[in-house]
Amino acid sequence: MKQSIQMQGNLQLELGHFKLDTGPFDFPLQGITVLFGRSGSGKSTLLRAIAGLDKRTNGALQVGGAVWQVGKSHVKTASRDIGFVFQDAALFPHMTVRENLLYGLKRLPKSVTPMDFDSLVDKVGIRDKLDRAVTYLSGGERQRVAIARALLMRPKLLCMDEPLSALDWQAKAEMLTLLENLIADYGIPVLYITHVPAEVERLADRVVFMSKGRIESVESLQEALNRVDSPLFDEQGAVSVIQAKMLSPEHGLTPVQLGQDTLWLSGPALSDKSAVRVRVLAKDVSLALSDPQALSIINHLEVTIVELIPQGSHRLLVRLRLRDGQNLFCEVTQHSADRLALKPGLVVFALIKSVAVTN
Amino acid sequence: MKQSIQMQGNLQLELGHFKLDTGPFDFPLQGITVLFGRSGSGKSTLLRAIAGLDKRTNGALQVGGAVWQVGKSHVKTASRDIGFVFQDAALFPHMTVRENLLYGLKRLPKSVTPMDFDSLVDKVGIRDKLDRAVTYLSGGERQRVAIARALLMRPKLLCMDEPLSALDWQAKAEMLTLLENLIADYGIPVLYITHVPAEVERLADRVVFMSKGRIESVESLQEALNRVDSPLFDEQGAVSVIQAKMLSPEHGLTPVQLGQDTLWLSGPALSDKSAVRVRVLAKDVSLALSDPQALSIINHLEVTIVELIPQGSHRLLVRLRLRDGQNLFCEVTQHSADRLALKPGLVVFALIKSVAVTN
Amino acid sequence: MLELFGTEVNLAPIWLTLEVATMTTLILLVVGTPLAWWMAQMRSSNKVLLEALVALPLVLPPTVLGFYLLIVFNPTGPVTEFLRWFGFEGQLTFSKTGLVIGSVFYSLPFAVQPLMHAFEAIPHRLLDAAATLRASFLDRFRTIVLPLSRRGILIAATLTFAHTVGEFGVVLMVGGNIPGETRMVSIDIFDHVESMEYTQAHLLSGMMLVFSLAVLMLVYGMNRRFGVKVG
Amino acid sequence: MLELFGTEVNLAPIWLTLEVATMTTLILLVVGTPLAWWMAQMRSSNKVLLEALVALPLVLPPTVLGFYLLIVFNPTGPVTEFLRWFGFEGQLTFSKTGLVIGSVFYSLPFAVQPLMHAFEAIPHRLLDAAATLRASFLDRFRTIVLPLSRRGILIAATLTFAHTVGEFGVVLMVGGNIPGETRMVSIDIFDHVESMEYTQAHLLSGMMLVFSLAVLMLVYGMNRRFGVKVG
Amino acid sequence: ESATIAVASNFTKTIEVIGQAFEKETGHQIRFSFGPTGKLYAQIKNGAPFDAFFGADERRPKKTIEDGLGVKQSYFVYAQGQIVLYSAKYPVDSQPIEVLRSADFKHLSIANPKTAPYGERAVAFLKKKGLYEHVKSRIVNGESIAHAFQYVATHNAPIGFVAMSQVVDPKSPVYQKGAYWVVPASDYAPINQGALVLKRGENNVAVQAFMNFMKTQKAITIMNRYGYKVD
Ligand SMILES: Nc1ncnc2c1ncn2[C@@H]1O[C@H](COP(=O)(O)OP(=O)(O)OP(=O)(O)O)[C@@H](O)[C@H]1O
Ligand SMILES: Nc1ncnc2c1ncn2[C@@H]1O[C@H](COP(=O)(O)OP(=O)(O)OP(=O)(O)O)[C@@H](O)[C@H]1O
Ligand SMILES: [Mg+2]
Ligand SMILES: [Mg+2]
Repeated sequence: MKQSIQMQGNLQLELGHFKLDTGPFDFPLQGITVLFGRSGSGKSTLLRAIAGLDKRTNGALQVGGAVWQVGKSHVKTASRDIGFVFQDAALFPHMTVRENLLYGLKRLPKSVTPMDFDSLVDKVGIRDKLDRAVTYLSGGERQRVAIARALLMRPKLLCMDEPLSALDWQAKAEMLTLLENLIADYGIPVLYITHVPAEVERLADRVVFMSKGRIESVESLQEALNRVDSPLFDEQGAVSVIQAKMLSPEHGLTPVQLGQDTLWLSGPALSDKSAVRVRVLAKDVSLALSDPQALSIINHLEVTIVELIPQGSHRLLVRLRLRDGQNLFCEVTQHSADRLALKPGLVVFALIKSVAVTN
Repeated sequence: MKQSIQMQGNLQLELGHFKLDTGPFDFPLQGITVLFGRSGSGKSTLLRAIAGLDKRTNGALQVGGAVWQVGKSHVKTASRDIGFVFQDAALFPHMTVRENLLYGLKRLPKSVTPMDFDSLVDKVGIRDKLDRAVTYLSGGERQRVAIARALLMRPKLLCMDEPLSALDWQAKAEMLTLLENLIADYGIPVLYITHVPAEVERLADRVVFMSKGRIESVESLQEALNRVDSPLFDEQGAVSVIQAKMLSPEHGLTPVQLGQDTLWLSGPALSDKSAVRVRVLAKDVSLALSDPQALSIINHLEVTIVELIPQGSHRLLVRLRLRDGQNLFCEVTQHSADRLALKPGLVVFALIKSVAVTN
Repeated sequence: MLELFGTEVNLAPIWLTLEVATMTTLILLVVGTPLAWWMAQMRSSNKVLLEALVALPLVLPPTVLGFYLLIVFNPTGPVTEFLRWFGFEGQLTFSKTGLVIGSVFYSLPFAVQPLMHAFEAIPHRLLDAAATLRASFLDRFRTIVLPLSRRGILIAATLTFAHTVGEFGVVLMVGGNIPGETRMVSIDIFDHVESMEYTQAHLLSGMMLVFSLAVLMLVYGMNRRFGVKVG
Repeated sequence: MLELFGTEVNLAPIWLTLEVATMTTLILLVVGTPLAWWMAQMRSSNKVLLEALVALPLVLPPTVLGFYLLIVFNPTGPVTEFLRWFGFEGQLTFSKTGLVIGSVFYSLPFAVQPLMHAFEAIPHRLLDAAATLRASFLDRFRTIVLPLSRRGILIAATLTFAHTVGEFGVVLMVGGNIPGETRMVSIDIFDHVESMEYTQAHLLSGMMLVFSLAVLMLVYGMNRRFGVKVG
Repeated sequence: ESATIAVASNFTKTIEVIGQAFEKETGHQIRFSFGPTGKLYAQIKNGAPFDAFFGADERRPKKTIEDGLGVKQSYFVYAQGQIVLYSAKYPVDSQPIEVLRSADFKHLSIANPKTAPYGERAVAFLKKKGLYEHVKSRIVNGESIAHAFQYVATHNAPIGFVAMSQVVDPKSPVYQKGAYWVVPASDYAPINQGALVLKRGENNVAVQAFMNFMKTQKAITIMNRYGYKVD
């Protein structure tokens, strides 16, 4: 990974009735920073302001020590050394895939070494489409081209505005894996807009929460998920993301290590990294007072109950502490909690059916 | 519910390189019939042909005894007595919401009694938007207007082409509930296109599977879901949909009755019907050899193993029979199956965390 | 007659010009609309031929076009004979009718081009939606196509109107410059220039310019204010 | 000279016409493009004024417009004086330069209107994307805007070309009808009609029509074939 | 009674004055339609509603007799045009031939010799004096004598052959400005302007009265005042 760079500033931009006014911000750009917020909260507007795509922007912006904006004066987009992937790919319709890819490369100053064209094209999986007209590409293919086009320039910062939202679930799953691998391989910091919590949990190192044109807070993913009222929780309810170390597969399962415990993940490991991120839905976790036998559930983890949080309509969110200290949420009904007499401090077993690795 | 009407015919339509050729079909239109198939399989083309929106259509079509198409000659769309809801709502941009709603009503022959404007507007929840320009409506609001506009005409058949696909998950969830209630209230048969399995499982009475311009088969939802290779299963894996009878709530949970067994559903019952449809993911079901105690999982159902179906990467799909004869899938790892010595005929306990009602 | 800056200005040609321009505009909107719709729907290569044919009146010098119209509309010619069959009694040339017919031919491309583009831009889904709401073809055309083509219709109307006001060659040839009947402003200005009455010529030109600028701004302004975005 | 159907046809005016029309078209594309782009980006009410001003040349009869150009371009007038400052030595009237300048004025709206509409239709995202790929403004304009505006540019070019070919009043007025220098086909046809040489007039008109039809069809055909859908 | 009379453009001013006198004296109503002679001829041939025809030469009025459209015995020469050499810059009144031979003018304006008799006679004069080859390359052709005059009046051509009527009219922009030289009648064939009654006006008393009025001393005085000779 490259040395982390800092993004700091305070941007204003008025668009008709909408007013972006971030307030001062200052956060590192290492890894993936997700901009998260409801529709209309100003995510796209902020990202465009950061990229210098809106001339009406006002305020201050500094990235990695370079000044991009002071008041009304600003560095041109073309000189900011950023890549940008738009929601709808924004491929040039009058060019082939190859011409789209080479568009930026031809304009790169001599001093910058571009990415290796062939290896990137292979990684992104568009070699056989190079001489096609872009009009006939599928949504997923279009995004691959857009991502490759941006990455080829070896930008200092990659901005992505909902790059996956137009794709169906199969294409989305493929693209997420591709994105992760690319970002890990090339170590380019990313500013990523999404309003899909699953994407945040899978990709984010850091979340910038936006609301009504303001930056509400910048939190690490862990901080963001430890809040029981996290904006990241959707109709699936609370989620825990657990950091673990990958071990070698056994019985067709992939064990990962959490301190002295082992968690068994189903399916092959998609990533070859040793540090992985496991996403567990609170409603997929059950509790047992003693370690039950003759059960198809593989994962029985010894945990301590930290607190019981009423959730309305007779449901409780139970915050558990794993033996290595990490946080795990479990959702139970009030009825079960009463029946099992759950209370803080009690040591119980968390039952998790084998789960899929997320990162 | 109204008397069921039959849709029968055999339609052809050539569009550039694509050729729709359904083959003969004949199925009842009662309830909701979903057209399901991969992108490009011709769902929209078929629905447009049924609605008479493409003049190049050829073949035969009869609906409820009325002939709509014979060879090249056809009844005009305006006289087919259908409603149509498009993916993007297709509201008239130069009219207010009210004008959009009244557009069809004004053209209704005297012999047809329209739906009651006020009560429909209230049900759909757009009363306070009536005099707005449609340009500023959100996606969900647009679809509400489109649905109301179609329903007001009291059509004999309602066609919907991916009416929810442009919405985010909150809007989608609201709209599904609304749709269900409307369809139940008014008893209008619906032809519904989607490629989201969850929508099919929740709404469909019947599924028309399409592939490469052909109708592959027409199956009831149960038939479609009993196939282990059902095209309806997505990245979440196999799904069971169980018919049950709703009982009165207790402990904040909603019990439903399956023969002699009771299944506890979390959350309040959204629908006031007594016959409900419960959707259970195979991966949410665990097995125990004996009825385990001191466990937060509430539902322990006695089931018989019918068959074990290998799924690749060391996973098994277990087909279980509930005591009332209904089908339930459970996904376990090969490792667990070996450990518990699962085999057909064995009576075991299916553990299901309390689940949400689907219909 | 109007006295302006001490010069007498005959207003009759102005009224005639406005009348002819208005009639031409109306006729071209009525005739051009179905033609443009038909062309907008066409996919075959005939469309290319038709597009070229419509643009053709531009290529001939107006006087020459007028000359040919004169020959075709000759009172003993086949076209007039044909119309007599239907009870037509007058003469096509040297009358207001002639002026209007000539201008209609000459301004055809200015009406059809913008209309066609406007029609091509209308999302077909909206027409489908209207059909499912029991609207017949003409009904859809009136309630969906026309309101959504407003910008194109306005452009067609202004270009046609302006072009007819400034038209000279065709109307001079087909109309015959008969005072009170076919003498339009453009010819009047020309006559003033010819007979060295420059003051009158300047005055008339100035009036036409100011008036036209006002009309055009009004139309473009309305267009912008009430413009409907179709997306 | 060409002998056709036993009649002698002088080809010089045809070549001159094609030359002037080509130059006018090129100049209008060059001048009209930035103007149209600027107007397409405008949001203020000035846009309305500008749109109306651009349409104004249509309103004056070409001969009258020509008359005013005569006054403005006269060799002792301010425009010529101004140009002399920059080393211009000739005379604007009675020269090809004058013909071209006159035609440029007269055909301005036909070039600017379609260009403006084409520019307005270009998705801004594509320009943003190009900017993030380090393309400067002119670079983006050349590599994105122009190729995607092909249809509009073609329409602008054909309308301008056709209009200049058929132009009569302005070139007659400003050009001086000097054989081999400023006698264009339109004037030539007119002269034939005036002196009752109808055969030559028909022949020339026919040639212009056929030739123009061919050119227009070629252009519209290409446009259709290579048309790029932007969505 | 009333009548419509087609009149060659160059005679516009004169005949309007005569017409006013005529109407006052007889109570008949006359409407004049002005245009280039060739165009008027084409219109008459194609059914224009003209009762009489006043041409700028003899050729085309006589042609209407050949075509069976004119009344042969009504034909007469109503006036003779006179050519003058005019210049605002050169002393043409004192040394016309020297100026033509040696002055450094860039353009010499004449009416188009092909369509306008004034131009034809001017060329004939130049040929007779052996000057034609010398000035040929500097000639600019006005489409009509009025047009040729506009070139000199706007200073685009510093010298030109124009009609006497254009310099002696007190309302002329060059009245008592510059210098002119009346080309001696002996140096060119007379510019006979012919008029006749058309078949259509054969029984129109107003036409008869007007034709007679044209031959009265009153009319002749007016014509003389505007620079026309009447034998
Ligand atoms: N060019 C513009 N002119 C006027 N208002 C604008 C413009 N662009 C955006 N807005 C408004 O600014 C607000 C913020 O828009 P923005 O696109 O930044 O939101 P977002 O957070 O990206 O939303 P989404 O998740 O829907 O993409 C919205 O209310 C939008 O209507
Ligand atoms: N007007 C048309 N001309 C040519 N081809 C067309 C036309 N409309 C659709 N097609 C083609 O017909 C095929 C079927 O399209 P259709 O829209 O019916 O598929 P679908 O099943 O509705 O797909 P999706 O789920 O993506 O909406 C596609 O390959 C499409 O490209
Ligand atoms: Mg956005
Ligand atoms: Mg579809």
